[in-house]
Amino acid sequence: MHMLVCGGTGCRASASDMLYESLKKEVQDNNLENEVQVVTTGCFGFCEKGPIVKMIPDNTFYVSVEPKDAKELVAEHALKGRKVNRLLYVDPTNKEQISDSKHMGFYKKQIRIALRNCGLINPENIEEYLAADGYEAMGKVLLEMTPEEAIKVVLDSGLRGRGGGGFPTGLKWQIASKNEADQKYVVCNADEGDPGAFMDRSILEGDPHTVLEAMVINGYCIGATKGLIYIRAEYPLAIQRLKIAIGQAREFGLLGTDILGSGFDFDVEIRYGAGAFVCGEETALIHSMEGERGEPTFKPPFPAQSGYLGKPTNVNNVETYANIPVIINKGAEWFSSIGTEKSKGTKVFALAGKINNVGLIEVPMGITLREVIYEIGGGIKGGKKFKAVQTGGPSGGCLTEKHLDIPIDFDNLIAAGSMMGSGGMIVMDEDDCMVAVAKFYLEFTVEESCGKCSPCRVGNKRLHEQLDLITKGKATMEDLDKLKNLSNVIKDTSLCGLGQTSPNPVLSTMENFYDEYVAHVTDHRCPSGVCKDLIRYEVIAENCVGCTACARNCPVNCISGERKQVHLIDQVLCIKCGACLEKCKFNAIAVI
Amino acid sequence: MELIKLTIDNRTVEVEKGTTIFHAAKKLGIEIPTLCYMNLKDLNIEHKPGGCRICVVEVEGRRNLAPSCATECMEGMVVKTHTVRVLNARRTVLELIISDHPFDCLICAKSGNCDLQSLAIKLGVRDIPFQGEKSTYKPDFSPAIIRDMDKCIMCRRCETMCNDFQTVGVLSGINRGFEAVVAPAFERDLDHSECTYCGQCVAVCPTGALTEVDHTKNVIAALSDSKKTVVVQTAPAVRAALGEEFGLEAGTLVTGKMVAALRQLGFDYVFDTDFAADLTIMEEGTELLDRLTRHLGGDKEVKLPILTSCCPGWVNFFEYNYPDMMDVPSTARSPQQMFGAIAKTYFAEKINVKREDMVVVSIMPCVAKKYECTREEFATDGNPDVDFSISTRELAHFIKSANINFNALPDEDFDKPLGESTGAAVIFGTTGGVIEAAARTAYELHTGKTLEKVDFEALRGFDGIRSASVDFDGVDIKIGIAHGLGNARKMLDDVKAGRSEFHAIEIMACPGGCIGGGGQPLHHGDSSVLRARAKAIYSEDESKVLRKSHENPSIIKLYEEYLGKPGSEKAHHLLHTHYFDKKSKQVLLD
Amino acid sequence: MTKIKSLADLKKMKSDLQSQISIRQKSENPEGRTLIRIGMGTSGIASGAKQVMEFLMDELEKRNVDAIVTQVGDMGYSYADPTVEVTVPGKDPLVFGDVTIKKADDIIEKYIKNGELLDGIIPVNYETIDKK
Amino acid sequence: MTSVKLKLKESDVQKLKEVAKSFNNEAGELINVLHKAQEIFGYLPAEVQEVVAQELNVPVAKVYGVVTFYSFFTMLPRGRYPISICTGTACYVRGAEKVLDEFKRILKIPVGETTSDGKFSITCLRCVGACGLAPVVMVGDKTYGRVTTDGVKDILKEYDTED
Repeated sequence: MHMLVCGGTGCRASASDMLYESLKKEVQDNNLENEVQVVTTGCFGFCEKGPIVKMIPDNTFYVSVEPKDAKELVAEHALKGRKVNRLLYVDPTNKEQISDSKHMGFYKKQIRIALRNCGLINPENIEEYLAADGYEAMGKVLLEMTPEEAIKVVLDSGLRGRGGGGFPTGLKWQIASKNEADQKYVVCNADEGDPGAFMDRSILEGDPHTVLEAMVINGYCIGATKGLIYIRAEYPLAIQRLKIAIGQAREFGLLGTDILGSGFDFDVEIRYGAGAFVCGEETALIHSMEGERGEPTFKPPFPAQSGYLGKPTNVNNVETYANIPVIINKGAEWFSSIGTEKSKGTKVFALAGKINNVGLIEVPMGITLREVIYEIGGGIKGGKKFKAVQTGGPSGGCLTEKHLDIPIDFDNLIAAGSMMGSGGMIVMDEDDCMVAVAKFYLEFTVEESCGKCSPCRVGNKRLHEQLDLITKGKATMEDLDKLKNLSNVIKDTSLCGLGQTSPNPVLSTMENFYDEYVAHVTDHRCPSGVCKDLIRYEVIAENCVGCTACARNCPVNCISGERKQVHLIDQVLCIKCGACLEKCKFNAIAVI
Repeated sequence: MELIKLTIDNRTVEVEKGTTIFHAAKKLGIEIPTLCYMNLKDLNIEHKPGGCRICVVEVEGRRNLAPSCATECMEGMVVKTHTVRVLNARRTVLELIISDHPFDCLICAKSGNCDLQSLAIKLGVRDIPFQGEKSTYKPDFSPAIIRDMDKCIMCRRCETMCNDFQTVGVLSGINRGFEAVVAPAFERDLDHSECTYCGQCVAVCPTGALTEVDHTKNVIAALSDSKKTVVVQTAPAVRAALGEEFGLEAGTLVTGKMVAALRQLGFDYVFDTDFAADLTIMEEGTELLDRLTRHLGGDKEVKLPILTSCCPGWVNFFEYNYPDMMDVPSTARSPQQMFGAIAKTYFAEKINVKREDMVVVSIMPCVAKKYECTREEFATDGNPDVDFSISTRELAHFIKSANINFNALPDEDFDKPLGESTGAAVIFGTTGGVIEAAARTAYELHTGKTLEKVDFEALRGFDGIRSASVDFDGVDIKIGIAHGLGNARKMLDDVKAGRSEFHAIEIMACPGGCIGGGGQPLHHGDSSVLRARAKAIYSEDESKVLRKSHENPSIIKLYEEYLGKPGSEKAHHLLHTHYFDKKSKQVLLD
Repeated sequence: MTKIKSLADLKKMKSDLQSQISIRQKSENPEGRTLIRIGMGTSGIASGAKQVMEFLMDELEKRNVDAIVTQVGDMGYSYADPTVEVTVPGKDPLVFGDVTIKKADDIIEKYIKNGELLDGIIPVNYETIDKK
Repeated sequence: MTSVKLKLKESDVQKLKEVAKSFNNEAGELINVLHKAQEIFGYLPAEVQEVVAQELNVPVAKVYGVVTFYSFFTMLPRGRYPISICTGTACYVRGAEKVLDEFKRILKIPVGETTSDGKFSITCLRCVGACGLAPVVMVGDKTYGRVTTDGVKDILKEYDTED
């Protein structure tokens, strides 16, 4: 029996490493070392209920497991074969306990290609990766295929870049392969900066070798012998596992000189990002790797012509790479049979926000939002009403009720006014104000703009200021028109992808929720009750029992009232923190 | 060369492959506006960050507008430069830039000469639809340059000049997003940085963010003080550029009008820095010959090459970057300082004016000169040899403010004796001139023969680094020339590494030498004006009867009456200097 | 340290290592595989269920039989322990009682491989353990 | 500039010089060296940047330009217990802003600063990838999930006795 303990960042944050130690100890104490193997794996994706422990082979899926549960798990499940019911996942819709992952809605519709090894193998053990067909694709390419043949497989598979742009990967490789140079570079973009997307990190944490393997293949295809992984310094666990993986791969001769006797040399180095979203843009990323400010430069020249240190460079994102070995092993035809006409394969999404099953999911292109939200995601949290899904992060837009049934792929999302982006998918409910959401994204863009070009540097600042005025009820209808024109000009004139997409959250919320904008402007009202300047908290006299909970929790002591008497909020002092509303058990506080 | 055909605004144009839309349009006479693009062709500097986004145009088939300065032409491309979409975008972007810019044009030093202002006029901007936060920074007043970064539009031209061309590396883009600006390390003031005050940042700044310290007020105060005798000296490069400020074509010599204007402004004596340039040749040439003779005689201790020391930006650069080589440059002071020293001693005695009652003003193509005259070693009991240095631009303003119709002025001559000069002195104003002047004198002094052909064509030109051999009657003297501090650095690194075979090297901090100085009329990115100025300088040289410094009668007289001979103790005291290790000083200052 | 020097090396290494995780991969796709469950209640363990399970796991691996072995709690047939439940794809589950090593061997060779019925099948009216 | 020049520990400077050397004193390694420097000194004061500039032979203005570009680099010493509030989107929609406000209110410092006793500092970071636990707060290496405004006091209390 194998006990797989999730060792992803999310679960680790809830002490899964301690849980692992406790389980190991229990297994030892019960002399079960020969029967039961406790293994740390990468992320299972079901981050909502971490830490996760999965029992193999029966697929029992335990959620929210604490270190203190280890004893019971070993005594009951391992020793006696009895499931520990209280740790089983409960379906939020019908409140039934679900015994194994095969029956969980969260996993039913998923197809795991990029995440195939996450939650399956121990990422710190190359042997487990090798056992899971690891480096077989690399061997096949290096020894049995020409670069052209390998590129053709990638081209035919229809794989498109998963980092946001959606550029055909095979084509990118082909261009880079055709540029002659004494030295070329292969770069893995692991500078995932989209707030709310963490698939790249999960892959690196759960299956680092797959990225290395794909980079070797990429290097062979374009004629590069050096690979660089540009990774966020904020991802310590991913860095650590990557370092272990590189060390093991070198030790096994899978990186280095004359790999598998093919005569091909390739090695990989790690470069650290330092917290700049714009470095996800490939020219900015390259400047950053060269020790410069991560400011993008105009393309052309493209990195494939002149990239790192002026040499032809191919940049791909982590998730893109994670698909490569499978495509080589199973063939272009197999891969292209999944997905829609122009978007092949699967896409990993980070499902988050007001949804029951927060987590990382991998679904075939062409799945509908409805399936993702209601079947995989288990519906909206707390039974609230669905309002919108934000995809593509700060570059994307909002999808609404009317978009629920369109098949998700690169082109459909753009047509719907959003974009795939790196795969963040934030679900919002009736309590979210769309103007405030747009403002949130603009705040992000303003902070992350590099400042090189005027429309992005000044324009986004002005957009944010305008949105701020709207949320304060200080804007006019004329301002809304200006907002739209400014948004369009920023898109039209900015230097790089950041500025070219940063107004999307504004444009798409204006398109889909214009009423909300108008309500803020003309009625000075925030329909969702979010914008502090436009709301006030009041006590509903008939519901107030005078329990004093609100008054005791008010941080500025602006609520007065005797015990068992109706309380009163002093609107002048109130800072609208909402503490009273949270504390009131009698529905006696209302947002007006 | 492969040719490409494209259509711009419905007109067909054929250009070389690699040409940008911006230049292709120019070929058709379509001037696409820009704020950040800068092409100093003669200096091989093309700055195209594609940052301002003013020059965007519509290219058929492209999703976004394309920056014409950075987009290369392609066969069959269809470009539109003034569609509604383009005009709306251009105006909106300009409005955005202005929305983060002070509205104090009336009192801005760059008013009337500001690219941003011109563009706002051109596009007829009347209101700014987006009011919001404006960037504010602490103004930085150094002895020579004022940084008012509230007016910075992030064109980054200064950064390119300071880093790529000058390799001084004082300015860098800092912060990001709305807070991004160009600044010295830790946003310290320039006088706490390794700034050489070469002023090339000022020369290329499109707005009032970088300007020179204005001393005109002090000069007016001195002129109106009846107790003061005010003496003015004008640098050679000024006369070749001043006319541009009055609408004259670049390269128009205005020496006589300038002298007349200075007299009208009330200067008591209008002298010429050229006089001091001849004096410099006497001192520096003697030093060169001395070192050379010793070297040829087998003296292993003697330091060669000798480096010229007339350029204060270069001296600063040297003091910060090569403190271990301080015995290499000539000890001769710059012409400005030699002039000041002689004016306040020899000449003051002659006209019987006390040192403290004399004010020496210099008109310089330079902003570093402002700093140079404040150096402590160039003062006696706290009284500086040169009191104020004003730039060509400041002089032009001064003349305009005095209601002088410059172009209608008659030509007048400099006063004597400190106004007399030779052709050798005039060419100090352009790259290669100092060393050519030195060669003319050194040749005759060394060989004892008369130099038949005074024009050393091999030393002239605009290449950043040049070298030539001069035949001193059988002895090959190897001469190196660099202008621009980046080129100087290359040359100095060779000297330091022992790879240099030069006997003498001339270095000027600014592109083209003083004619391209930081205090000259703004070239607005048109580097051809530098060539025109150089040509004017050489033509003045040619028109002179005397073209060798040692033939200047006033100089001969000065030595006879006062200094003795070149390199004498008195000459050393008044005309030579020493250098400081500013690298270590910098650390102490922090 | 084991340097992998050729594709053949790599393939051999993989086949050597595959068993490490095959159980996990197989569990991803349970429908196509034979499921074997061993009653490991107290009485099961007392009567040698553990040895039977180890034997089954080792031998299935060696004989290249695609099957998943799991332990379950008491099956409720303590009179016949050790008990082993075998579900061959497409067939109803069968429970074998009093399984010895020898019998386990027969289960693999005769029942799983060749579909022959064996003695000692506990007659049931029948429910799998989960449904109880 | 009247600020007193910071005296760096000689052994730390030596360590930094060795780091630079291990990167062949190459200018292109600036960011890697800065990461190491921040590990050694905890932050990147001007004096440290000057050493880095000298060792890699790049202008100190450029070093400063790079340091101020990347949010990971800090020129201010962080608190003994650096508090990082995730303001990724998932945390935002689950109330990270209110949590942040509560930290600011209680500690009386804005984001990016350190309390006068040097104990706590507040920074924001974008998505630690623990979206299931949103909103997430980190204090040093310790992660707190599903933090409410009420929980803020309790988190801070944990560090009461540790002085």
